Amino acid sequence: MSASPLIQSVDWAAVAPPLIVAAAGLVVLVAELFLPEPRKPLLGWVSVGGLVLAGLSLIPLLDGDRTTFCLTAGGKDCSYVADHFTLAVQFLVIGGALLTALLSIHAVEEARMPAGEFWFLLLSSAAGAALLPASRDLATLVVALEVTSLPAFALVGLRRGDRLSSEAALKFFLSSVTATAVMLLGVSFVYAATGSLHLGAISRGLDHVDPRLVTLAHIGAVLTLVGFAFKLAAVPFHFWVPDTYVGAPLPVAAYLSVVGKAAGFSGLIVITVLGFGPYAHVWGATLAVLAALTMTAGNVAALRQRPANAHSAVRLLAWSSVGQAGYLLVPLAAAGYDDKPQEVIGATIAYALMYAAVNLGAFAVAALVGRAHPANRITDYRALFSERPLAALSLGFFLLCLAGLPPGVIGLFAKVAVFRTAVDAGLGWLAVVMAVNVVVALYYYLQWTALLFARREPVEAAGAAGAAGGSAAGGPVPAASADATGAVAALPVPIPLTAAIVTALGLGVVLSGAPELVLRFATGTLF
Amino acid sequence: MSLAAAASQGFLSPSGVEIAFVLVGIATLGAAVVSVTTKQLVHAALWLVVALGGLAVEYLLLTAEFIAWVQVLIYVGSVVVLLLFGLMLTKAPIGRSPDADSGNRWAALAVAVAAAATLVTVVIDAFRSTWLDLDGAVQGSAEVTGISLFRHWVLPFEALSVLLLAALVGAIVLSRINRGRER
Amino acid sequence: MHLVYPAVLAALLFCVGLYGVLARRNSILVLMSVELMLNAVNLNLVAFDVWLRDALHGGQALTLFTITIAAAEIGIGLSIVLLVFRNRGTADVDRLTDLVDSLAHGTDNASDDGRDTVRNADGKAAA
Amino acid sequence: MTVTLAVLVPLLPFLGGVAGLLLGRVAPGYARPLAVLPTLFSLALAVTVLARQGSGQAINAATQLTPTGAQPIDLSIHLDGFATLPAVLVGVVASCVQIYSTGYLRDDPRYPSYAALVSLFTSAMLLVVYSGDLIVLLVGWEIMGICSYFLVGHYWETEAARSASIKAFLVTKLGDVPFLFGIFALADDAGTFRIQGVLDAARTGHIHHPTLIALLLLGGVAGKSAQFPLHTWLPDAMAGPTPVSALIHAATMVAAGVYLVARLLPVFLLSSAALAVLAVMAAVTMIGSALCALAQDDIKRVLAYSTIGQLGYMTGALAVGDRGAAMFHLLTHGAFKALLFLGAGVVIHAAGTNSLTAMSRMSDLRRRIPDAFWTMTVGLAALAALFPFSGFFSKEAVLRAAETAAEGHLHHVPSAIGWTVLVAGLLTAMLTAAYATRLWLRTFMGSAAPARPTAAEAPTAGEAGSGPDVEPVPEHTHEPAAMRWPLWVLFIPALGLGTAVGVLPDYFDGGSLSPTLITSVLGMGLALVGILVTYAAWRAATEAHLRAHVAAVNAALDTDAAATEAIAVGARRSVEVPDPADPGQILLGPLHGPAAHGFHLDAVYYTLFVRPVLGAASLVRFLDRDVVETYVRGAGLAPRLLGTVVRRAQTGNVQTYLSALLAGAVVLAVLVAVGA
Repeated sequence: MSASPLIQSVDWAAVAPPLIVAAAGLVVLVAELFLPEPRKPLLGWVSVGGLVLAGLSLIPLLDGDRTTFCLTAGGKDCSYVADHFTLAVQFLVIGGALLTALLSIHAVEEARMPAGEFWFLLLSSAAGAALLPASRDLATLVVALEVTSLPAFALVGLRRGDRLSSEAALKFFLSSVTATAVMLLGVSFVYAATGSLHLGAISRGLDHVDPRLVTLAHIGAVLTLVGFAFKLAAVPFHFWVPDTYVGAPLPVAAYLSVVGKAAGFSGLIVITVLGFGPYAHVWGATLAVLAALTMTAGNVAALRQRPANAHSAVRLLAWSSVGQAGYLLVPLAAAGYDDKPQEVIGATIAYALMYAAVNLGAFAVAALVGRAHPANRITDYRALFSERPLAALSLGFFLLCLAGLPPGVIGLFAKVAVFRTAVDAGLGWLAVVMAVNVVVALYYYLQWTALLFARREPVEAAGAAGAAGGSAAGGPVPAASADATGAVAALPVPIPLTAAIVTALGLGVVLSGAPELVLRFATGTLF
Repeated sequence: MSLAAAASQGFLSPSGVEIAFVLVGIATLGAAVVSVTTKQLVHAALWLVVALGGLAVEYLLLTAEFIAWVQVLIYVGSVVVLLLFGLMLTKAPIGRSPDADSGNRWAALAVAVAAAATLVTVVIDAFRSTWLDLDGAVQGSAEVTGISLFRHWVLPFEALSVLLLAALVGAIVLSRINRGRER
Repeated sequence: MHLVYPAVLAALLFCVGLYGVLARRNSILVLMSVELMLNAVNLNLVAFDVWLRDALHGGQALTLFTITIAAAEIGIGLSIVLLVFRNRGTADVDRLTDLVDSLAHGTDNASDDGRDTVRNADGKAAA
Repeated sequence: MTVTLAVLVPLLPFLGGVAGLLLGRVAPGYARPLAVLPTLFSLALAVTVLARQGSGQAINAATQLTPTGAQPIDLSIHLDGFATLPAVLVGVVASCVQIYSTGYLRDDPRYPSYAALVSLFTSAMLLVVYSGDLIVLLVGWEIMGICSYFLVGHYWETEAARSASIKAFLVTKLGDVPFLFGIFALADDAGTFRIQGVLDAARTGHIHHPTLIALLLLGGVAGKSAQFPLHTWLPDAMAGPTPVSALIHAATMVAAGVYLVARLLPVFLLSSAALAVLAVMAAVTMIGSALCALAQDDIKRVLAYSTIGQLGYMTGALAVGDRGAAMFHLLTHGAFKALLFLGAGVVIHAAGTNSLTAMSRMSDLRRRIPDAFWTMTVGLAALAALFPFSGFFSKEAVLRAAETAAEGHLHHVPSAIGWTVLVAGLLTAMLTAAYATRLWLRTFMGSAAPARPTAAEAPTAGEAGSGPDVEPVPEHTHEPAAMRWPLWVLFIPALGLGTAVGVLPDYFDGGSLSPTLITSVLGMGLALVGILVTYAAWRAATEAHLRAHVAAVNAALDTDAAATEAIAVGARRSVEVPDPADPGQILLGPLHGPAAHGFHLDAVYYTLFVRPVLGAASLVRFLDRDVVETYVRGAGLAPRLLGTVVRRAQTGNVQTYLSALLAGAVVLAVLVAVGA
């Protein structure tokens, strides 16, 4: 023990992606002190630059596996591994944060959120999410998960004068903290049963657990999953999602729906596949049940959204993201039934990459419409095509991708890849549930898509239009909604927002043309 | 490891450390229960201090000195003070408040009892004959813990610094009264 | 010492905290209960660490991390509670139901309007 | 080279459609060329592909699209007679329909999007036809479905069109769910999504669950091809514009189900049970739909039921294992049915109504629209399978196949199946002739006796509407050339496609398709019986009830054709007064009532499925005007209730959320502990 070096060696190139993101956050925080008020928008571009830089720092790592923060004694386990899985998720996280940043630049201005703090919190959360997939011990995983979540609580509550924003932040916070406590209890049990926090050692340890500790180890394994299932918004850990998304500033909701989920599923993958491999039968079945519950609950709740209710657009996206989380879980569940789980979970990565691009795109268009219609009802999207054809076409494309219909080919193929993992794993019932859910989800995605291209209601029928839009009691719609017709076209669109929509659209179209770009993750192992 | 030794140690012939641990444990648990049931909000915070202090004693009995001191410093010293501040700032009533518990009480009790039954059953089942040997080298002195922290747990430690900074910034930005930029 | 003692104590403390989280109305008391849950986990970790004689002291390291995380959470949690209190004059968790998507039409408009007025007031204050 | 051309065939209409959608609002002037030219080009290419390919060896070309998972998805093309011939048919009908539509919807403000959807639809159908891969085929299949829902709902102002498009969506989706599972199960057994691979697997016995797979696939086929019991959406889909009916609900999309079974026939042949189901389905569909057709008053609904029946012939041919005959009938039927629909569009425009009863009051339709009269006469003759029109040959091919099977010459097809198809086919031949005759007489031989001597002598027509007879239009000039010429183009195959009977076997499996003496005599004889009986009944009926009162709806004739139809569609319900002068009434007797209502199958479905949904819907008073939004109203009851539960759980109280979270964790822990 004394012969080994005192300090772990560090491969700085390997840890560059999260490190650069965190460093950019610090730079922004310090820079804010010295920037005069009118120059504050620069901070956003500094953040974007930092994220681009972090993305570029992934390139030198492409050649293969790098490990760092390895144990200096007793075993070869490392705390940080930059393999292909890590890189794929880090790309997803950094890309997602980048699009969020583009979305946020004008939102920070208009909502008068404190700029320096906003960008710092966003970047530190992204740094945590980028660290998460690389972590290979439970302590780092827990800390990384908290680094992802804690700044997010503050981000959700950042619209400080807003009742909804603070309420959303408190709900998110309490749910998350409780889930963390449950997860830590599970971690402590796993630690007791295996004597280690390193995933490799846990995997070896679970193979020959003391028979008296087997039940404890099982419970520990399942409870550990809870914290990550919470981030992924798996039912029954999903309740915070609709409320938080609606209350949060829109870019933050977009961020949570993509990067938050990425943190959730990457943690689940790392823990289940690398750590709890010997207990595949336990978590496989657990995740299969969660997946079925999640997609069903998410989709049927989305189906029941009233288009004329306030915030129905964001709420629908929130429920749809719950439903999509169910699809993300399917390959994970299938991995529990497969001899080579490393090769199955690639479908989740592929699906997540598709989902990230199109979901952020959908949120970007929602942000665009939200500028003219603060209530962001789905009925506000009626006839968007005649006012902003590009935005309407983009949103239509994103929704079709989410639904898995052509021309959103990538959505279809990603769903097929996910579906196939379930079939191959012999999870026939899960495949059936998924197929039914895909059909159910068609309704609300298509409904919204069609609304984009519908004719505008005549102004004199505005009251009737509100009732027709799906109200239960036919209550009068505030006159503002009629007055605001056409207002979407009147407001100028900020360049960053356009850039975000165009980027997401470009990604979606490119992926639809060449789905193999992401679907290759669905074959072969990433670890 | 020390499982074999457990067989020789019956539950009916407790050692001194065990007696102390159980007594302090009962006090801790009692303080915790009072803390989550009392109708006087400020008392709840004070009972929490007792419970957390009791835990610090338990850490000492388990030879984890460093953790015990950290517990006293961070929890008793600052967290509870923060919580008390919070209670004051939100104008929590001093004295009994009849509505300290929400309507969710019975559901809460059901879930808590179910969880307790499960956890206790499992834990007893797992550890009923496991012996914890406290006589060897000290496990948790400041030196031992510090060395292991900096030798094996550098990465989470570094990440934690980001976390603390983010929490600090987040807390400041949220609790700052709206002023500054928009004025 | 029998490992059962700390383990059972931790389990019971965890459930006491859990009860508090679910039953308390004041959100600061909920925060306290969360602290109890986290402390129960810490006791577990320390006891297991000592029992395992872990050369890496993973349990104690994680305990330290958890304590730090808990402190950070309390900090940010309190500021969120204060924010809620400032916006609505109450810190009771069961009164925070503005975000619920009402099944009946009409009430959600009210909350929407409320939100808009808050925004407007905000804007006036800024002007 | 051939492959490149073949790739272009579906691509051109797709690009045209996309461009049409994008430019529709900006530059409506381009809508027409964008609709017509790509379709024409693609027709030319399809013909070229057919000519180059000939009856030669099948061409397979593939490029791997996604190297994923166990079964790769290929973008592949499979060119043989089963692909090239239907492609030409699709091209011809689509071109005719596009040209016809330029006249038919000439004043419709929604023409650009309509034309673009038709282009997209055409492209999807061509994709289905050429595809060598089940997934790509599925993509085309779904696009067709979506386009079809939009097009059926073209007149979304009318309740009929809205509910028809919902119904089409729901019923076909009901079939698509098992279909999807069938495809995945098939690919799982075969280890590939390539059709060629699937067929190889079927040959080498690698399909382990043929009955299950075949039955699952049949669900989708029954939905798409409107076979019993999922046929009910097709008659209602006639609420769409007539050219759409011609293209989608006669010639192409509804044939896609048949086409798919034909492509995958070796898989179906592995399971006698599936063949038996197919045969029973075909027999029930044929006879039932023919009876319904005999009782319908709406000219388009007659044609719709006849489409269902003719598709029944095709599935019957498939049930006896002869896909050549099925494809032959698909080709001829596509031609003459498209002709009939387009002709019906002209008739509806000229008559100002789509009610046969109202038309039977008009004496001069035959003279006013001679193009429609002559072409439709031939079309109806083909439908009735009269020698020497095309329908005769293809129907005889089907009957010949059934006869062969009935005699037990085919080892994989039980002879009972052959008998079922043969008897049902012969019976239907008679009924078909009867309703074709009825349609012809009622439409063109209106009010036979008073051949409009004076205007005063036509009080019934005068009552029926203000338009036609008060101010008769001697030289009827309403139909633009664009609406007349397609009729004559389609006239050619409807008349003469039968002559291809000698060549076609080379393109298909090689089995002879020529008629045999005994079935020809039986079939023709029965058809003649049907015609004569109908004629006699008609004579008796018209003389007895010359002046029966009828309330018909007439549109002003100076509007364009589409507007006429929109009004007629909207007013359809008001014309359902039983007309004693209807020969169908006499022939069917007590059966007439049930047959007119599709044997109340809709009512059964209504009670079972629609009423609960409507109950929920009226509860919510969900009344949006848009077509697609009403899909939601049709959503099943179960998801809605479940959705309510999930939403009710979303109470807003964070402690409820936490209770659920922790309870969920406890339940998981207990389950796992017990499981361990």
